[in-house]
Amino acid sequence: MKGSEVVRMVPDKNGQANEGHSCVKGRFAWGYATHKDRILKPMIRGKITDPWKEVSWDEALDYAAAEFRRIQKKYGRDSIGGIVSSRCTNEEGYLVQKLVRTAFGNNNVDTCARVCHSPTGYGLKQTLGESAGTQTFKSVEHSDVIMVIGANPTDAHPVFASRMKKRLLNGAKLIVIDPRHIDLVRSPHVRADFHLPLKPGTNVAMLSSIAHVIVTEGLLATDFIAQRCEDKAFQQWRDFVALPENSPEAMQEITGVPAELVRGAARLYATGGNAAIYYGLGVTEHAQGSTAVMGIANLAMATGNIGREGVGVNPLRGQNNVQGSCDIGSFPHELPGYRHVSDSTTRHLFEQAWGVEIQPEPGLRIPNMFDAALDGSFMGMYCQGEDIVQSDPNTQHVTAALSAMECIVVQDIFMNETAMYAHVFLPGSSFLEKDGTFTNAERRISRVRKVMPPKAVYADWEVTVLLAQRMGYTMDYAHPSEIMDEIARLTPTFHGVSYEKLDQLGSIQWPCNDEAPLGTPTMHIDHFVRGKGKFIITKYVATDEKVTRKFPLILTTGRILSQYNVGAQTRRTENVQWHQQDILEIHPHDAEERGIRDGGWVGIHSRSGETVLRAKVSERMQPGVVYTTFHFPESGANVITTENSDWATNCPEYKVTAVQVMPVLESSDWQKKYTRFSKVQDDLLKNAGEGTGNKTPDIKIKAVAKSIA
Amino acid sequence: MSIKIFVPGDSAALALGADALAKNILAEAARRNMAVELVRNGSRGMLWLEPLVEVQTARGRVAFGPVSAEDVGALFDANFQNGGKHALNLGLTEELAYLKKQERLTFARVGITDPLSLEDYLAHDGFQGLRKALTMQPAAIVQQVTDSGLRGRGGAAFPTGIKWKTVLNTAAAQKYIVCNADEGDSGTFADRMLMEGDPFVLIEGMTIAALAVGATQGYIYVRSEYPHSITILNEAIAAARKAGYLGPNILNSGNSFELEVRKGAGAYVCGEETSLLESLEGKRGIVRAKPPLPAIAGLFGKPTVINNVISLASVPIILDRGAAFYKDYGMGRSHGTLPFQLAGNIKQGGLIEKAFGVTLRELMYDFGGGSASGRPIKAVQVGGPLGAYLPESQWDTPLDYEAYTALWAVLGHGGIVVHDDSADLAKLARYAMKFCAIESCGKCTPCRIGATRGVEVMDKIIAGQDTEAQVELLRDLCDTMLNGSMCAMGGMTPYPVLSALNHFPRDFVKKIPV
Amino acid sequence: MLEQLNEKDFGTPRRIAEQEVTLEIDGMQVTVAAGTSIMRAAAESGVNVPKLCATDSLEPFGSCRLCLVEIEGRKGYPASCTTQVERGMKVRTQTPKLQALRKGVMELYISDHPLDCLTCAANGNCELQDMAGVTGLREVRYGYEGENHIHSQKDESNPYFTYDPSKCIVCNRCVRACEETQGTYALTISGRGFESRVSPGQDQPFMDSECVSCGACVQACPTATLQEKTVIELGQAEHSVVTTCAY
Amino acid sequence: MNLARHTESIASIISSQQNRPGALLPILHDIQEALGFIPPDSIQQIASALNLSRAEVHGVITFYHHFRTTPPARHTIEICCAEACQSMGAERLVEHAKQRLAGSKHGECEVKPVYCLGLCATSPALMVGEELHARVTPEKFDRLIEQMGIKT
Repeated sequence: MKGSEVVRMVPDKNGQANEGHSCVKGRFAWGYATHKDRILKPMIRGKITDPWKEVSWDEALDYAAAEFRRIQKKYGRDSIGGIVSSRCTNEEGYLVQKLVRTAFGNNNVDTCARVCHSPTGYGLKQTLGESAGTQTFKSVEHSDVIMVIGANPTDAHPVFASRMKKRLLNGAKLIVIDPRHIDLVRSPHVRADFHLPLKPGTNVAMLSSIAHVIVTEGLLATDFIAQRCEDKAFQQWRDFVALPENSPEAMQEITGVPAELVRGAARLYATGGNAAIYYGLGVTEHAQGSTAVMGIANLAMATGNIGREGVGVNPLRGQNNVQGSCDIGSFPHELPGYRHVSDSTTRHLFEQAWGVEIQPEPGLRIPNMFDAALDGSFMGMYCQGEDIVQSDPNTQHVTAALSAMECIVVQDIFMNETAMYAHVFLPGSSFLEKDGTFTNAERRISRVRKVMPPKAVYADWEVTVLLAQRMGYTMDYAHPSEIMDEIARLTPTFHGVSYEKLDQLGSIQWPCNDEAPLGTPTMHIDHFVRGKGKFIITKYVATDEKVTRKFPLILTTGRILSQYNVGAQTRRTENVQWHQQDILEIHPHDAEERGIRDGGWVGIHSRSGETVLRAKVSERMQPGVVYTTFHFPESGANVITTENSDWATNCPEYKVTAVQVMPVLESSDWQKKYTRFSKVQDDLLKNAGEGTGNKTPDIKIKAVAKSIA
Repeated sequence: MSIKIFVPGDSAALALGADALAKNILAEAARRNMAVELVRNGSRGMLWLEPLVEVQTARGRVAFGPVSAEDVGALFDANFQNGGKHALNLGLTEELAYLKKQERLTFARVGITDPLSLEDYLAHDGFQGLRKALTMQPAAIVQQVTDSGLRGRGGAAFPTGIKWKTVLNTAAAQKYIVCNADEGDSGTFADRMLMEGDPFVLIEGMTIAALAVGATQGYIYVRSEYPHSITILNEAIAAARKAGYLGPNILNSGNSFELEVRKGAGAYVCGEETSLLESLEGKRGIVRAKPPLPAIAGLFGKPTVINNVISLASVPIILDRGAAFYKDYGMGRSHGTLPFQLAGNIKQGGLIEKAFGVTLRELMYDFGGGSASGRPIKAVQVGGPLGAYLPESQWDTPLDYEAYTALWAVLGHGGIVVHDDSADLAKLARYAMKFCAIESCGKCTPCRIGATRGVEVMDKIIAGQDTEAQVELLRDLCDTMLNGSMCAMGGMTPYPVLSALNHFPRDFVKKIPV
Repeated sequence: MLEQLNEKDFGTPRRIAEQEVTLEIDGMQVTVAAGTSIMRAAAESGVNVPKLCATDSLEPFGSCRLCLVEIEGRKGYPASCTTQVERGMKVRTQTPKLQALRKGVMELYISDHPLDCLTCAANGNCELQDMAGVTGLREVRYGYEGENHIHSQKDESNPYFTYDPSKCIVCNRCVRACEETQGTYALTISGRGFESRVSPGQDQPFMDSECVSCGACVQACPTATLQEKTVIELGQAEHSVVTTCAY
Repeated sequence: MNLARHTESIASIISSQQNRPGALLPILHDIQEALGFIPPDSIQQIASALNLSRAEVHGVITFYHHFRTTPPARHTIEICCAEACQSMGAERLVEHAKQRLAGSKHGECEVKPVYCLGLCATSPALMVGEELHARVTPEKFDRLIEQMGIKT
């Protein structure tokens, strides 16, 4: 730092999660925090066709509170809700869900974890008893076999990918289960011992056939199972899995992967020593997302790969605080610590602490909010640090729903896609401007420390407090540490957590309480959180999203290293030099068949919609499968994703969309409409200044990003 | 009854027209419809006589040399095939003093046998050592080599037995035998002559090493500047494998040993053992830090015996005739023989295998016959480009590892380069630095930057610019290189430089008009 | 050296082993885990042996030859980074001979290095600068007209950092960081001897190589060769805060 | 030799060698023997076959003086410049060769130093391709040039 200006950002050698390593985003792409696009003044407008009007914080908050109360009076208590961001801090997420359950008086709060790892929460809770990964990142150093399924770590989790590569370089074996030929399959000094290029949407079939091999070839860790797992559930599971229909041979034409490859991988996983499974959104973002997660837990329990270093079931989370936002109760059906709202003892605990009555029924999930908005029963929303228009599937459906609502309050650091449909815009604060904590995929709570004063006067948690007051519910905290103290008081797995201890230890992995005063690096050591591990039958059910004559290809989506999630931050840094636009990757055979040139424009149609991207002919793909990323709004990647979703958690099925791809000469209708619409919104933003005629005041900050550009 | 004529196939002979000569002999014999059996033997090592043609007669083999293609007609006219009189007739080869006064143990067969004939090799005690080794325990083989007093003939002079013992005692699923045939030293060609003259003895030596330490794979790393050695080695390996002396089941003893030739690519530093291993692994020839020693973690991180061609080629005779026989030669702690290579400005240059103890003067005058130019010999560089220059006062020191170390000189690989009084030792000292700058692997600072600065300092000295300060700077630089470098490249470049400076100071002060 | 900003660098990675080894360094009894380097053992007991190519996030390399020490009963001057501790060793890290050798090495380094400390982006945070101070270098008798890399062309292709070969001391820390820390192998040393230089891809600009711009090499670089553009623009930082990445 | 044919012959060389331990140098040698040099744009092909990075292969090629990445002259004469040959006038031979070939067409014949061909008792020596020549006097050098058909 130099005063309150960032000079450079380097990874901390003592960082227990990264141990002195970073990737291009964290190391360099922090310029967005002082980018000129930052909106620094609250704004309001009556209708989304009116120009924005800059107002004072008081006026904006009063307007928002008044609108919410008006809507509740008109449409009922459940007509408004809130969305928690997985990029904001634990403390901020906690306050938003508290605001909804107290000031709003209902449980209509959800988080974007819905669209990424909600199946993990559900699946691991059912089988192991806790909705979180079982290991530390460091434990990969003790793995002898590493299985990566539905994840592309070198692009989406680069820092952990480097730690994994270090282990692979000195001897660990690698199994990659992914439709694409991702870097881990083969890149300098790294070569997967088994690559199972399955068809998208057939994870459960693959996992069942692996389990089949383990069961029928006598590779079960029988004494581990006898000691640690529920016997009846195991018997049922074992008999189900042993059925010939689950054999690799039977599953071959479903997954498209030769049986002996599957058998080889299964034997390696079962007998190769410490075996760890790492999985990502390629497992969860399916119609059978939760089933696949349970299938993974089954494999770990069946081979005893749980409860020590080097093993485990490890979800690779989509964003920096997805784990945290789930932990602090941002789901409509759960209070902090994964305790169901219907559990009256927990509910009374919170009612007593917060002094309000909490509804016993789960509130609306995000997809339900859209449906309710369209049938006129959900009219108001408070959306903090989230861009559901770009990140949620079936964009037209989302925008239609938002257009039907009467008061959307968006709190973010930039004017994002959702804000184009908003009536109140409250300037947000970046991680450099506030104190708080993030929790990563290994349940590690780490401190976020303020290095510069908030650019727009308030940190995000302060805005939520002020909004609550305006709605008649007082929350008074002098510092986020007090919010964490409240979480700790009310949540058993967080009892021992405090800022003071975090400063002492550097970071803590929950559960952290009297039994585990210093946190829990590895979980389920002697017993499972639910006592005995529970095997659950994972019957393969093909997704409804079928390839047809009209839509013969399958589209799957993912990430690229230089861009992050919806790209709000990274698109405003020099990272665009690596990745300027979302590209559609297609197999040479499929491209040739359709006369598609490398670099040419192609139209992608699905039953939900159509968009146009540049094509890249790539050997990484398998015939019949195309791939793209969703970092740029104008690509409209989510225009074509469908409303299919996981049966248990509504996590959207991003990974499987039947599409047709054809060379085109001009952008899609949606894109034309989108360009016009965003142009209009930009103009409405431009003359938002109260008579001052110019845009948000251009504060002379030595914007570092600017000096580079 | 056909006549057996020997025309060497050794590179030195080829470089002097041996192929054309052989063609002419066959053509002439056919014209005179004489049945002739032509053998392309190795070189006898008397290089001023190459191409040296020999003819098998009742009295023994008669030598003619140096023979050019044009002499063939006259030779046949002089009935040379029966040892007839001719200006080039040198009499019986075995009687030539140059050969007779040598103790040829390692080079016993070189020049005598057809390098690629297995029968010829077997007829001259070939593979006896291996057969004996097959009856012995690995530790016993190592003990024989240790007792023989054999030391590294590449230049380091490290006791071979101890190196093998370390590899034997280091457990590993895979071990390697690596032969260092990089032979980058100027003035040395013993490895080349042996590989081209008696490749089977090297193969036998490496196989015995494999038995001794439990290795199953061997590599011979030959410099790219020796194309003929590579060709001959590959043919010999194929022949040995076909006959069961190599491969999965050596002489159905259940032991397996595979051997492969690998080509260098123009890097003197790859003569250093760890740089050689990096090169074999397909990497830049960067010197590794030691420890770990290659004997414990060598090629691909596995225990590796890495020895010079001559060290390995001397093992068969040790196993065949016993350690005591070999140890009996030599003096002090330098046991056995060393194939000295007399080169440079010398009248009778060549390969002289002698027991340790012979002196430089004996080699240069009794064998070499003084300088080729006829001018007095001024300085002799012993042990390659990293060896010291010896003035006349040191020519009577016996050639023995410890004796030479005492002189701040080295025997190295046995290369002896003679310079007459026209040589300018300041320019040769500059060349030593230049050679180091060209061949430095660039890893460590004293050598990477030091060599280049050394050339610049020598240029100033030669140009007479404040010579005194520059000489003092040169000494400091040599001290930094000597003590700071990671390997002998930078570590020994000061030997030629300081020896030139100390023994021939006059060359460093005279002013030369620039 | 902005000590409080950069934590102490022990030179070689921490080793974990059951047995411990006790040795004597400069008269002090030191006990460390087996497999630890002499350099780290010394650093852990407060003795900072000069170093340039060693850093504790990377395996020891042993190329700069500044960290030579004397060990009783062992000839020559072994590098303390690549030599592991042994029971009963007696090590001297400072002797007149070692001082002379280190100064000799430093004199060579500075004979091929720009003399622009005061205007250099790494001013105040450069290990070469520190080592020149520690070794007591007072003159470079080779002069500066010899062969050098001082006019090498800068590579500013990466938006976030600059590669300036004129300041490179070929310590290989960047190449090793790209291999050991990141695992991309985008860098190598091309050429050999005096013109050895760091080469992304096939002697190309960083942006045309496989570099994923993780910045590990920039952080490992002891001089201003690989330097963040923000530091070039704004100068050295004056305080630091530990926070958590928001990606 | 156009690029397409290069790629084919390189592919066959690679497939015949790539499973040998430490296969990079053997592959580079074979490619240089087949094409006279190692085409820079074949480095990616070699790297991915051996699961190395382009940088690593480039680092190896630039380390060894034998390898070259540009097409060679029609003829290359390597004259030994080490001490033994120096003592018998190698420097004069190099000067003579340079003068003699000054008139030749560019790219016709390149003279390069080499450090030791192992012909140190029959100096000065040189090598043309794999053909060795010893005790090379200026006249012998001139005859060699004529035999090689080099017009000067």
